[in-house]
Amino acid sequence: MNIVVLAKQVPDPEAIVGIRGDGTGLEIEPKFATNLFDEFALEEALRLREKHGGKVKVITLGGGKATEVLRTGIAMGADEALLLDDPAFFDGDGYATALALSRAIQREPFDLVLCGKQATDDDRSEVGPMVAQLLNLPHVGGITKLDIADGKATAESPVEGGKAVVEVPLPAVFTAQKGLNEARVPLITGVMKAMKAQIPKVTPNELGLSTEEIGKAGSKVRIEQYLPPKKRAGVHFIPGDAGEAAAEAVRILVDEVRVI
Amino acid sequence: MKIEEKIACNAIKNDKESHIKLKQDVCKNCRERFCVYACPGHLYSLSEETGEMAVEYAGCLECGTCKIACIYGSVSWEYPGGEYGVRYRYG
Amino acid sequence: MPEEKLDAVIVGGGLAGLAAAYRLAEAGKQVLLLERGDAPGSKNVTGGRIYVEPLRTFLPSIIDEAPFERHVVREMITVLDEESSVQLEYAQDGWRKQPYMSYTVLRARFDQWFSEKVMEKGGFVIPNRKVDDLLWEDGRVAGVKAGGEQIGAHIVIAADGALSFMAEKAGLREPLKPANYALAIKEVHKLDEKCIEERFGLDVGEGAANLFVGALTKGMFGGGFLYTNQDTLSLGIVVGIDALMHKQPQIEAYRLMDDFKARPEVARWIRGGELKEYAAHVISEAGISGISKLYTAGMLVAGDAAGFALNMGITVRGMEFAIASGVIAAGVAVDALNKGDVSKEYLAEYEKRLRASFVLRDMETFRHSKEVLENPRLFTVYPKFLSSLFNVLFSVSGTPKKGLYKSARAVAKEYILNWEGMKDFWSLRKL
Amino acid sequence: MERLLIFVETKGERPRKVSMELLSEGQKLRAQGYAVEAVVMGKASAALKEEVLPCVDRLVNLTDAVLQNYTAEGFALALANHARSVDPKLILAGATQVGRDFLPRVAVLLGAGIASDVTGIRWKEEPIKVIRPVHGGRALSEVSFANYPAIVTTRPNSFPMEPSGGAPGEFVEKELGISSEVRTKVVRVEEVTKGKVDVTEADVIVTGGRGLKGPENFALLEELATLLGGVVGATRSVVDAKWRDQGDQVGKSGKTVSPKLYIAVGLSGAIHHIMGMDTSKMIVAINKDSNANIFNYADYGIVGDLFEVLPAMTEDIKKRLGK
Repeated sequence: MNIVVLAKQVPDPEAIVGIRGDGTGLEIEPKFATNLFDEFALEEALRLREKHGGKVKVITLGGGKATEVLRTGIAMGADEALLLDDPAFFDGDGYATALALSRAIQREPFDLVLCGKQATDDDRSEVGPMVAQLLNLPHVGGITKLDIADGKATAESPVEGGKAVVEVPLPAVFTAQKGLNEARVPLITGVMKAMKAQIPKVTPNELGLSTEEIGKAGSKVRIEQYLPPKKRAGVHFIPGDAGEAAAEAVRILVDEVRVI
Repeated sequence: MKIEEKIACNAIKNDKESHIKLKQDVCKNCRERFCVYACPGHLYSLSEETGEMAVEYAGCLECGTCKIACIYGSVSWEYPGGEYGVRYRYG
Repeated sequence: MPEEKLDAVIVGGGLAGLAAAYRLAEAGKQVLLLERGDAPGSKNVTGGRIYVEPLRTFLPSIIDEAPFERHVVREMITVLDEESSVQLEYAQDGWRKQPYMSYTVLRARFDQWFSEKVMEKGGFVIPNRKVDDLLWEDGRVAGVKAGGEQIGAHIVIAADGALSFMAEKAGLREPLKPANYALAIKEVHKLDEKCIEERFGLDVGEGAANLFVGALTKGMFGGGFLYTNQDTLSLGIVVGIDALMHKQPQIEAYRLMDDFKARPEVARWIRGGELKEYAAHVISEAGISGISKLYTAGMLVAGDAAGFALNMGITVRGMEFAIASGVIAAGVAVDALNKGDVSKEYLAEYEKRLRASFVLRDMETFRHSKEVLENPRLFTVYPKFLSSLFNVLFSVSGTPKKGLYKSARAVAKEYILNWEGMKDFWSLRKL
Repeated sequence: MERLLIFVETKGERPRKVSMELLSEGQKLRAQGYAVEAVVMGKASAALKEEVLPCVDRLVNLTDAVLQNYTAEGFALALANHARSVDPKLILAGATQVGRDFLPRVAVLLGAGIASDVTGIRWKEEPIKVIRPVHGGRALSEVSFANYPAIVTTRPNSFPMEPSGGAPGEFVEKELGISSEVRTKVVRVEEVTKGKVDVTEADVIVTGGRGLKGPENFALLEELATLLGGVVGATRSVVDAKWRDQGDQVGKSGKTVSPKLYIAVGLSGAIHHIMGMDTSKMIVAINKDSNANIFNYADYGIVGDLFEVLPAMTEDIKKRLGK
C-alpha cells in the first residue's frame, strides 16, 4: 500500500507571535514544531504500513525549516520524502497550496493520503478536503479511527453527541485529529539517519504548474493585513450587596451580553 | 510585578507529571522550610487546607536550588523529560 | 543494543558539550550530542559575560564569528549600603580596539549558533532528549540510556551542567552541598539599542558591565550584576545557598531580586525596559575543592558538571573553563579512540592536560578565594565604611566641619581599623 | 441584485444556532439590497421552514436521498451544483465540524476563494473583507477575495442573532440526481449517551478555587453549572488537595479552555490558571478580595462572599428560566 502523508512544520505553540508595525506581516519567534495533527497522520500511516506493507511518503511545502518535518517523518520511519521548496510555491492560500500538493501526490500511484485536520499556524483546515476534491477522491475529515480492508477504508469521526462510521473506497483522503493515536517519539538512531538523508525536491515546472497558478500569485484569497486580537476592556465591578450584585450579574449575562 | 507574572514571561512546556516529588513525612518534621525561601520561583508553599507542602512544578526554572537546599532529603528532583520544562529565549 | 557503537556520546548541549562535540567532529569522529532542551541553549543561563582571550587558542576558527552581544569597554562597581552607594568606574582605550577582551552574551542565541557549527562539521546534535542513565559494560561506561533507548559509545563526555546527574551516577561527584553552590537569579529587560548606548555612554556595539556588592545581599555571600546586551539588559543577583538557608530572619530569594531592582542605583538603568525573561541557575562556588573526579573508564566530565567555575571576586568565570575543558576532553577522547584505549588509566591524561592549562592552574591559584569572599564583613562593614567615608567628604551642614583627614580617620576607626579589619586585610594575600 | 447563499446546517429537526446567526446577518443585508437564499440538505422539517423562511427570499431544500446523512462528498457536490444556478456573491456557512469539512471542497468545485472560521465580515467595504483568527487567536488576519463567488465559514457566536420578522420567503424542493456520484457510505451514526462534557468542549465553565473551602461546597458550582448547561472546572490547588479530579483542572498544567462564559469563583487567578482560560469569551469573577489577580482578566467582577453571591445567582437564573 502506498501511503502519502502531507505534513507541515509550524511555529512552536509557545513561539511569540507579533504583528509587524505596518500590519503587512507577522513576526514569529523562530521556534518550530511538527504540526500536532500531522504527527497523528504520520503515526497512522506508519501503523498502516506495519500492518499492510507498502511505503510511506511524506510531502511538505515550504522553505527553510520546513524540511525538518520531512526529517521528523523519516526519523519516525517514513520511507521517502518530497520537498516543494521553490519560492513560487510559498504564501499561497489553501487552494494554491492544495493544488501544488495534489500534483505532487499524483506523481506516483497511491492508495491513501493522510494529513492533519488543520495546521496550527494558519488554522485554515482547508488543504486536506481541497486535495481530495482536486484529486476527485472521497475524504473523511477529523478521523479518530481508521481500518483498511479489501480496498476499502472504514473511518470513524466524532460528530456532536456521538460518532459517525463511514466507508470509502480507496484511494481516499483522511484528515487526522487528536484521539486517532499516540504519535511515537522517533528513536535517536532514527533521527541520526534522518539528519543525513538526502531530501528530493520538485519544481513547479516538474509538476506541470506555472508560477501564476501557485503560491501567492495563484491564490484566490489575499491577506490584506494583520490585526492584533481584541483586548479585554478591563473589569467592570458590579456594585451592591451579594443579592443585588448577583441579580445584576444574571441580568447582564442574560439580557446584555446574552451568553446565557 | 508579581513573581507569577515574571515566570509567565518564560516559555514553559509542562509535562503532565511533576518532575519534583516531595516526601510529606519528611516535610512534616521540617521547621525551616528551606525550599520556600530558596526557590527563586516561589513555587513551594504550605497548603492551608491539608497542611502538606505543595510545589507548583509548572513554573520551575530548573535551577535545582531546592534539591540542594533541602538537606533533609525530601525533594526528589529530576530534570523534566525531553521537550518539557522551561525554554529560555535569552539565557 | 545497536550493533555498532558510536565514537562518542556527549551529554548536554552547553558550552563544554558543544566545544567537545565540535572538536570531535572536526577530528572526523562520529559524535552524538544529546540535549534535553528544545534546542541547545534553551536550558542554559549565564550572568552575561565571556572572556575570549583564553579561548582563541582553543577554538580559533570560530570565536571571531560568534554571535556575541556587545564588547565590554566600561567596567563599573557599585558598593551599596542600605541607603547610599559608592560607584567606581574603570575604562580603558585599549578595550575599544580589537581584539576585544570580553563580550556580553546570551546563551540561548549563542549556544544554538554553536550547535549549528557542530552540525556543519558533521556532528549530530539532537535536542529534546534527556539522558536518563549511563550504560555500563564490564565495569566501564559504554554509552547512555535515553527514553528507553540504549546508545552505545566508546566514550561518554558528561557535560550536563552544575547538577551533573551523569557524574553522580558514575560515582564521580559528591552529593550536592549547599555551601558549595550559589543561586543566580537573572532578569532580562528589553530596551532600545540606542537607549542602551545613550544611557551607558557607549558607542555602537560597545557594552558595559556593572557589578554590585553590599547591602543587596543583606549580609549574605553574593552580589549583583548588570550587563548590556544588544537590545536587552541582563540584571541579576547571586547569593550563596548556604547563606540563604541560614539567613535570619528568613527571606525568600525572589524578594532579594525585587529589593535589588527597587534600589535607585539599579532602577536608573532598567527604567522603561520590559521584562522578557526570569531565569535562575546554580553556580558552583567551591573552587578547586568542589571539583569532581574528572574521569573514569569510558567517561570524562567537563564544564560545570566537573565543577569548573571560579569566583575571583570581581570576575566570575565559568564559560571559558567550560569551552577549554570541552576542547581538552575532546582532544583526549580523540587520542583514546585512535589508540583504542578508553581505560581509566589512559583517560588520566585528561586531568594532566587540564593541569597544564589555565583551567586547573587558575583554579589552583585562586584556591582560597572563597574563604576570603565568604567573609560577611565584605557585605556589611566595608560598604558601610565606604559610604560613611564619602558621606563625610561630600556632606556640608550648618555645624563647623572638622578637617577631612580627622573625619576620615574617625570613620576608618569605627569600621576597619580594628583587629577584624587587620585580619581581613591579611586574608587578602590569599587572593 | 447581489445574492447571498446561506447553508443551513441542521441539528435534529432545527437549524443550528450558527446558521440562524448567519440568517440574521443575511436579513440585515436584505435591507441593503441583497437577495438572500438559504439551502438545506435532506428533508426539511416544518419547524425548520418556520424558522428559516422569514429570514430569506427563498429556501431551497435539496432532497436527494444521499443528502439525508452528512458526507463531505455529497454535501459539497450538492451545494456547488446548486450554487451554480444561484450565482451568489458569497456562500456562507457555519464553521462547525461539518461546515469546515465540506466547504473547502465546494471552493474547489466552484473555483472560489474560501475564508474559514471567520469572526467578522466588513460588508460595506469593496472588496468585502473578512477577519479570521490565526495562530490560535494570537493574531487576526484581514482577508479579501480575488473574485466572486467566495465562500466564508463563520465561527459560532461571532454574529449577533436578532429576532426575525420578515414576510416568509419562497420554499422550493429540488433533487439534483447526484446520488450515484457519491462514493462515501455512512455505515452508521452512533449516539454516545450523554456523558460528562469535557471542560475543553463546554460552553459554560464554572471554576472553583481554594475559596470554596472544601470539596463539599462544589455542589454550589455544580448546581449553577448544570443550570447553565455547563461544567465545573477546578484550579490546580483544588486538584492537588484532591477536592476535584485532575481532568477538571483548568490552567497551564491542566486544560486550556475558551468557553463562551467562564465564571471564576473563589480563585485568586495565579498566572498558570490565567493561561488556561484567558481566551474565554466572557469572564465573570467572584472573589472577596478586590485585589485578586483574576479581576485583571475578568469582564465582570463581583467583590463579595461567594457563599452568598453564588446561591443568589442560581436562584435568580432559576426564576428567569421558570424553574
